[in-house]
Amino acid sequence: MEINSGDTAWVLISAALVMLMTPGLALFYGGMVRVKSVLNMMMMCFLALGVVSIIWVLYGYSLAFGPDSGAGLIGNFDFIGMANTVGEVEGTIPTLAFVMFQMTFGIITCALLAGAVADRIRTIAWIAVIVLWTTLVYIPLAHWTWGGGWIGNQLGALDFAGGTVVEINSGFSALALAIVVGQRIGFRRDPMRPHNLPIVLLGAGMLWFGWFGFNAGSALSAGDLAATAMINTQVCTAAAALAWIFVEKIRDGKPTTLGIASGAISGAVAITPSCGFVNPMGALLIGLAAGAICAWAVSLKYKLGYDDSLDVLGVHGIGGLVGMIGIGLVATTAVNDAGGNGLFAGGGFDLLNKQLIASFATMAYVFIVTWLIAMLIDKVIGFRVSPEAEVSGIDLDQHAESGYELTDTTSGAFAGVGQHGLSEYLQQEGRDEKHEDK
Amino acid sequence: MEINSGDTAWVLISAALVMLMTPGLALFYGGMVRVKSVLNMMMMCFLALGVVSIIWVLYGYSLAFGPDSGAGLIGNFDFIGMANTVGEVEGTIPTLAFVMFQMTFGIITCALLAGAVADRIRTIAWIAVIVLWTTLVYIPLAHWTWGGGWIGNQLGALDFAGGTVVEINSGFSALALAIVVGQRIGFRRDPMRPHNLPIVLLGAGMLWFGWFGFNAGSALSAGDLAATAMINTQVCTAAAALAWIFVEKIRDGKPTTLGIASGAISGAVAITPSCGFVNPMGALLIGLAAGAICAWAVSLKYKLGYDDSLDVLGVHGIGGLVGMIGIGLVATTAVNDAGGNGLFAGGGFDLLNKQLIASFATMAYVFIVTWLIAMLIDKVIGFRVSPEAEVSGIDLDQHAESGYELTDTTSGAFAGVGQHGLSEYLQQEGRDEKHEDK
Amino acid sequence: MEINSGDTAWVLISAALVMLMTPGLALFYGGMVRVKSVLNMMMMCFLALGVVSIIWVLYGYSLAFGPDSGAGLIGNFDFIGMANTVGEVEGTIPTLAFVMFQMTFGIITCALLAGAVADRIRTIAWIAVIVLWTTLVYIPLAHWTWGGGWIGNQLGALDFAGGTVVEINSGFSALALAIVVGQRIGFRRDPMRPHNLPIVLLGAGMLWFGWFGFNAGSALSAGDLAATAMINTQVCTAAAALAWIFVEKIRDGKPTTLGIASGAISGAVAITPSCGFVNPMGALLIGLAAGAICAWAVSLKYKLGYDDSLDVLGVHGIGGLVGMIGIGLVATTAVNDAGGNGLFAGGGFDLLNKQLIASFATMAYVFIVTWLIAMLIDKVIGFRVSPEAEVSGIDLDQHAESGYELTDTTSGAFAGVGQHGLSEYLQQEGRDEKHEDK
Amino acid sequence: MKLVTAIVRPFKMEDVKSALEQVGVQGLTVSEVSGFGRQGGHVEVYRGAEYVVNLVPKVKIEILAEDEDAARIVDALVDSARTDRIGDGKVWVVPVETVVRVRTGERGDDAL
Amino acid sequence: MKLVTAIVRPFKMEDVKSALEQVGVQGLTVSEVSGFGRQGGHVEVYRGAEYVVNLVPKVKIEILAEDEDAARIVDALVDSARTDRIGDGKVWVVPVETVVRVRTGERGDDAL
Amino acid sequence: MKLVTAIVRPFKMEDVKSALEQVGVQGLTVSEVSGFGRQGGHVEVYRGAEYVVNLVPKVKIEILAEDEDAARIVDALVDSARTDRIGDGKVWVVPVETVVRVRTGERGDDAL
Ligand SMILES: Nc1ncnc2c1ncn2[C@@H]1O[C@H](COP(=O)(O)OP(=O)(O)O)[C@@H](O)[C@H]1O
Ligand SMILES: Nc1ncnc2c1ncn2[C@@H]1O[C@H](COP(=O)(O)OP(=O)(O)O)[C@@H](O)[C@H]1O
Ligand SMILES: Nc1ncnc2c1ncn2[C@@H]1O[C@H](COP(=O)(O)OP(=O)(O)O)[C@@H](O)[C@H]1O
Repeated sequence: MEINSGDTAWVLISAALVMLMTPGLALFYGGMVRVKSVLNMMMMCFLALGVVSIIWVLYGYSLAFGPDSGAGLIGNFDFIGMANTVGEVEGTIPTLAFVMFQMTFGIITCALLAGAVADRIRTIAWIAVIVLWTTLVYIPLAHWTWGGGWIGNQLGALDFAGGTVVEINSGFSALALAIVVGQRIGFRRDPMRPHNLPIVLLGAGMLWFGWFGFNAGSALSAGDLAATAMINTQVCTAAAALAWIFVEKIRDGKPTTLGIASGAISGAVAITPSCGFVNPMGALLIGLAAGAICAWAVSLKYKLGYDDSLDVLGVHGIGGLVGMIGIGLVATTAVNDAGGNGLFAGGGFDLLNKQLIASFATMAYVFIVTWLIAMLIDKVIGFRVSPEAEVSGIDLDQHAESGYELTDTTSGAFAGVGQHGLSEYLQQEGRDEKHEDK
Repeated sequence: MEINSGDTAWVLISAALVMLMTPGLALFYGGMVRVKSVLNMMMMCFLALGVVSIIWVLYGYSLAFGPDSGAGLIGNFDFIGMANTVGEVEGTIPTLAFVMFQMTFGIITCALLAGAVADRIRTIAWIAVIVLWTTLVYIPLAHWTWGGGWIGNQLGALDFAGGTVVEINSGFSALALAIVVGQRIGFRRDPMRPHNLPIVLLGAGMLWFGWFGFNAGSALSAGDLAATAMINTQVCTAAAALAWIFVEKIRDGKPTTLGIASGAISGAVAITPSCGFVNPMGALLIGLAAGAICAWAVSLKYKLGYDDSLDVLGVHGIGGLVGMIGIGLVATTAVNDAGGNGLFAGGGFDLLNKQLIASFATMAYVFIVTWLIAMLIDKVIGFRVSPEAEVSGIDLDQHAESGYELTDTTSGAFAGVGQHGLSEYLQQEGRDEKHEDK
Repeated sequence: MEINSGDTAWVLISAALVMLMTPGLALFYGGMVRVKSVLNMMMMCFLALGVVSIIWVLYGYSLAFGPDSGAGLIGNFDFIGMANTVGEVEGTIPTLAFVMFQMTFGIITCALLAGAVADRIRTIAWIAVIVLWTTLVYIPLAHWTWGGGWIGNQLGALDFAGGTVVEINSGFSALALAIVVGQRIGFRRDPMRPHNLPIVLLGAGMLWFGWFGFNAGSALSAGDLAATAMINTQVCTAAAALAWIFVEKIRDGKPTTLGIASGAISGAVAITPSCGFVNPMGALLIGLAAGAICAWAVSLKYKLGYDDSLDVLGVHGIGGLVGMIGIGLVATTAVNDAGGNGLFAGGGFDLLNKQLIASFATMAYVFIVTWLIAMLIDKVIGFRVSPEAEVSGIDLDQHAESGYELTDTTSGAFAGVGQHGLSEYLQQEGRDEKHEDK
Repeated sequence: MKLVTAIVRPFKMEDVKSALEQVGVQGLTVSEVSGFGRQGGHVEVYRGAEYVVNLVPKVKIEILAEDEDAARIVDALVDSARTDRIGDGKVWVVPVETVVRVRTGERGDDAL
Repeated sequence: MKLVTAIVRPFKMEDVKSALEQVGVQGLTVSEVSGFGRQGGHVEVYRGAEYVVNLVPKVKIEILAEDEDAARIVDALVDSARTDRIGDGKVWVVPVETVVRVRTGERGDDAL
Repeated sequence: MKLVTAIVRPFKMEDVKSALEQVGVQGLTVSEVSGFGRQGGHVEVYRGAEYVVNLVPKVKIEILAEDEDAARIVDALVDSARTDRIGDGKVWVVPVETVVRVRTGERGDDAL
């Protein structure tokens, strides 16, 4: 087929939007942790942005979207190092646009995991998580659902933009990770309140914005399907935001800003698999369900004792499930011929069954493999920073930085350039100049 | 007509840009209020994002853009619950893309009102404002100007992207709201300085960015008209930003960052109705006028005693008027056949008159109806939080949250998990663990 | 040619993305300075946004992209005040879309210079820099490379999106400016730590996002070339981010968040000229080189004693050189017929020579002319604020504002409305009301 | 010489300041502190978990005063800061041996 | 009456608070301070330049106490704040002449 | 034992610190405070409304010292913090009854 400039423009800008979700997530998560670990959280997100990009062009795209190497489990090496992609066309867009778009999905999915291990893991261990988990968990799953693998091709379950690959995956991988890494010091004792809620809300806004690229971009063309996916995304996100704070109002007495932001994300999560298969009223229902259920799910960790610090399971895992099951209930071919009819649209239990199989297969696979990866990393590298470092702040320990320096009064007098490398020289210079100044 | 993929891509991304304006506004406004009410301000914006989205798909679009139900005042119920929209085409784009694009206008316009009632109103009352005002003020107005109603069709006044529907509307509605709600405690006595100007500037940047979607997206196609609207937006915004700080330099001695941000917004406001009807030199003139006039208008509230806290009237109401009148002066059909010639382009007073009629009709309608709505809400629900809550901070009172927790030193020792619901259980657990820790 | 709606949509949204880079830069730079000068830094960026926009439509576009007025050095006045541009077509897009897109390049390039003179220069002097430098440095350079001037047309050096015009230009102009302006008080003695690293990272994320418009938008069409430019941008940025923190880990012992952000920018800089001429593996190599080299280059200023405060030379000047030279090494016509083959692609030294000539010509021209402009401004207007103002904070001195007011406890009691203009009246009012309140 | 220190509610500062000016206080030093006492803290909620924050924001005022003025200053502070609700704060007085004004080197009462 | 002041490590506050409650302290005032002393600061790195920050975050606790309680409070503070590593902080006691509870105007021991 | 307290201009800290080191001070505690006094505040402008902020940022330094060192420390503070312009601040000395070093439990002069 020929390249269509409108479709290409849409996929390119969508890829840019999805890329922006990772800095958005860095703020959303970064604002939620305590002030002493904001930078580490943002660093984890930016590391995903860096490392996954490289993996993707080297071998990730090839294994995920290369021709199936047999059993519907993994692609082959045809596109290794971006071989055979330059100048090629995929549908109505350049292949490299598709590669780029899909890359950004791998990045954000990996970055989501950081929420489960806030405040406490060594950077080197996190890099190991990125590499191993992307290779052994994300890439196979992308192949299964979208790359010609068994979920998409044999089973025929529906997942428009990543209910399995992105949401259930990140949620249940996060659970495995949180279990292996263990609780933060002070979990269930200290408040650990978000240190900067305005940037949490900003991050939520950026994620909401980027999600239009994520969902509507997944149409891979700028037409009716993209428009449907987009309005569904808006409606479901809005409905879930309201449902979450409604639960809060009833349960806790007050609607919170963290709640409306969390609810919005839970709705965007739930509409991710379903946005191309339901109509706006279906999206509304899915949103109400997602917001209410996830608002309840995030308190499970306190009862069960795993410290999924920023609720990746509660929001993405559970929200993803709601969306996958929602397809089985409210999907309708009136919206998309390539979709199906859910239970309420007269399609019976057939589609619902497929959705459940895809969901459970994903849950099982990602939980087990991530748990194995995490155990391995813990043995070989070791996850946790020292207790002192964790208490006094991982930012200083891992990055020799602190997030804010909002008072400028005494920094000059009680600080000096250090002893290390270049600095030795500077100190010398600095001293001289200091005397000149007087 | 057939769907054009380039036009669709442009309208979809424009809708995303306009959606982003509301989180942008949350920062712009949130940074301007005092630290104790930043979250409430952001909450008001996010509530608009949530509630208006739902209203729009349920009945808002239908009443605004459904076939006129008679007198040019309101649409009908043809599109209720998004009936008859899925798979349809509007011009060269999918109908749902148009619905989505228009939805984002309703959201941001409503969110703008929050600026008039900063720091002091109950969340439940704000939700009532959103529902009633959107239904009784925004939707009719959208119908009048763009939906086949009397301003657009009978009168023939020009309003490209919302000088009446969005700007004059929000400004004069805000005035009515501010009058009914009353002054903040300490108005004209306490400084009430912006608590976080960097996020005000960030918000302004996001608004500027989103405004390209707002204005150039209103062309509903990706061609010459969109390009013209976009460069006009840029020029007018830039000119107004400079004009505002020029006034400040002369009057107050210093140009301020709040001033350059406010000026930019006033320029974007003024070019909103006019961007598709003037050339870049016309936009430059409108911008200079808007920046200078709005810089002066924002001090009116101190003289007249209404507490339009963040100057919705001064910036949007007055800026919108400048833009509407500007069309009557500098519009030229050289730019857009569908437009007209203003006074300076040899068109005489005809166009100017129409612009004035449309503006005054809007001012009168929205002020009166909003005033009635506000009185009703004040009687039935009550607007104000208690004076203690207002003084010690609405964030804690309405949302049980505080914006920032930038020192981590003592939060553990002097805080504990609470008594409520789940928390009872946690406390139990927490205590045990605490003792283990030692 | 006819307008193509897909290409137009892509260029319009790209222009919006590039515009957003300047607010992004305001955060990136604003977070890096001390708390007492954050607003001044953001103001400098917003002033560039305002003033350059006006210059561009008045005469900038005409001189840069108007028909060459003879020697390949400058355009003519054909498009003065946007004459002969409305309704015209350039390639497959409206001329005004092209004007708008190019305008945003001029803005951000000028804003970059602010990084060299952080914390210490008078606003009026900065405005003089914007006007003179844009006119005498940026505009000619844009003409040389893209507007039909000698670098693009005679020499035939390759520069896809601004390695010379934007990056080398800003870097070496910044050096000249830093030298003339002189060091900040306390340079090499006080730490001058970034006051808000989360907004630095947010700014970096916004720049990364905007850079897709910058680079892939420079294809001026939504097709294969844009897709290639985009994925190259992503890969190079990611690689440089990782290379920079790898250097840090080796040299300083810890990877920092400022490092990963800086590295990302250095990679985006290096791929700017090369993104349309290399394949993703070439981009990877350029990124690794850029990150490592720039990580080293930023410490030069301490050795050599010029206070390029936020490392415009080290990141943009050097990064731009890496990219220009990188073209001479790894460019391949397999990606772009209009490009060339670099040394490693079997093209010999020919292309490399051209790249070096273009780079050195740019370095020499911009350094000398900027130095002359700066000397002139320093003589006539004077750059520096008073030492007291610099020590106690330029925000208060130049803008009568302070960035943050995060504690609300005593502001009411110890502050009052002032003596100036309107305020006199307010104070009167305020006092009365104050007594009523009691 | 005495050092009078007061811990008061932030929102009473306006009144306290006026009262102090009326008894002739011309200088003072203010700092932000957190108080723990009989007054309960407030409750915050995050994702369904409820926390009690027991520290209450207070303002600390320090005033150097001549011996004979101290009592009057204490009275002014107590009167103006009072709201009659738990958490109004404390005022205390400590003897001071030397006071110097940095600018002039003046000592004792002249230093105020 | 005495004013007991302590400079302690922030992360020991949990223990200090418990210890104080056990010796009957019912109110106190906390502020954030920075300490300079034998304890070294930490190192931060920015774009390859390394800085030593010599100020260490500390918490200052002020407790008004009856004369006879002061010694016990000091002991409780010292015991609970100790980690045996450099930088544990100081505790000191200053005599106080008057204490008033703002809410009631009560003076002396009743004011606590 | 004495407690020497100084309120000084933030930007003089560099000089004050050097001066204190020269008279043998090895530890001190710093906090951020706001001062109100003869020195005028600064003016801020927001959307055309002008505000006078009468609180000036100051730094408070607290130094525990042996009786015989106190005078020298006061002199060092006054000399080094002086700029001869209004707002240079105050230095005062309060008697201290007990000082304990938390780490060791040492008391009195040994605790410094
Ligand atoms: N023993 C104490 N020592 C120092 N400060 C105290 C003491 N008791 C109370 N405070 C301070 O006084 C404030 C008010 O005390 P609180 O017991 O809440 O109310 P009240 O003084 O009205 O009885 C506290 O927040 C705290 O800052
Ligand atoms: N002479 C002093 N006056 C006031 N505060 C002091 C003094 N010496 C130390 N401090 C405070 O005590 C803290 C701990 O002192 P330091 O010398 O680091 O350790 P240690 O007390 O264990 O010997 C310092 O950070 C500072 O806040
Ligand atoms: N009576 C006082 N009690 C406590 N602090 C004071 C007093 N007077 C002044 N100060 C502090 O000293 C600072 C300088 O005082 P000011 O009157 O402005 O100048 P100067 O001391 O040079 O006459 C003030 O900002 C305040 O912090």
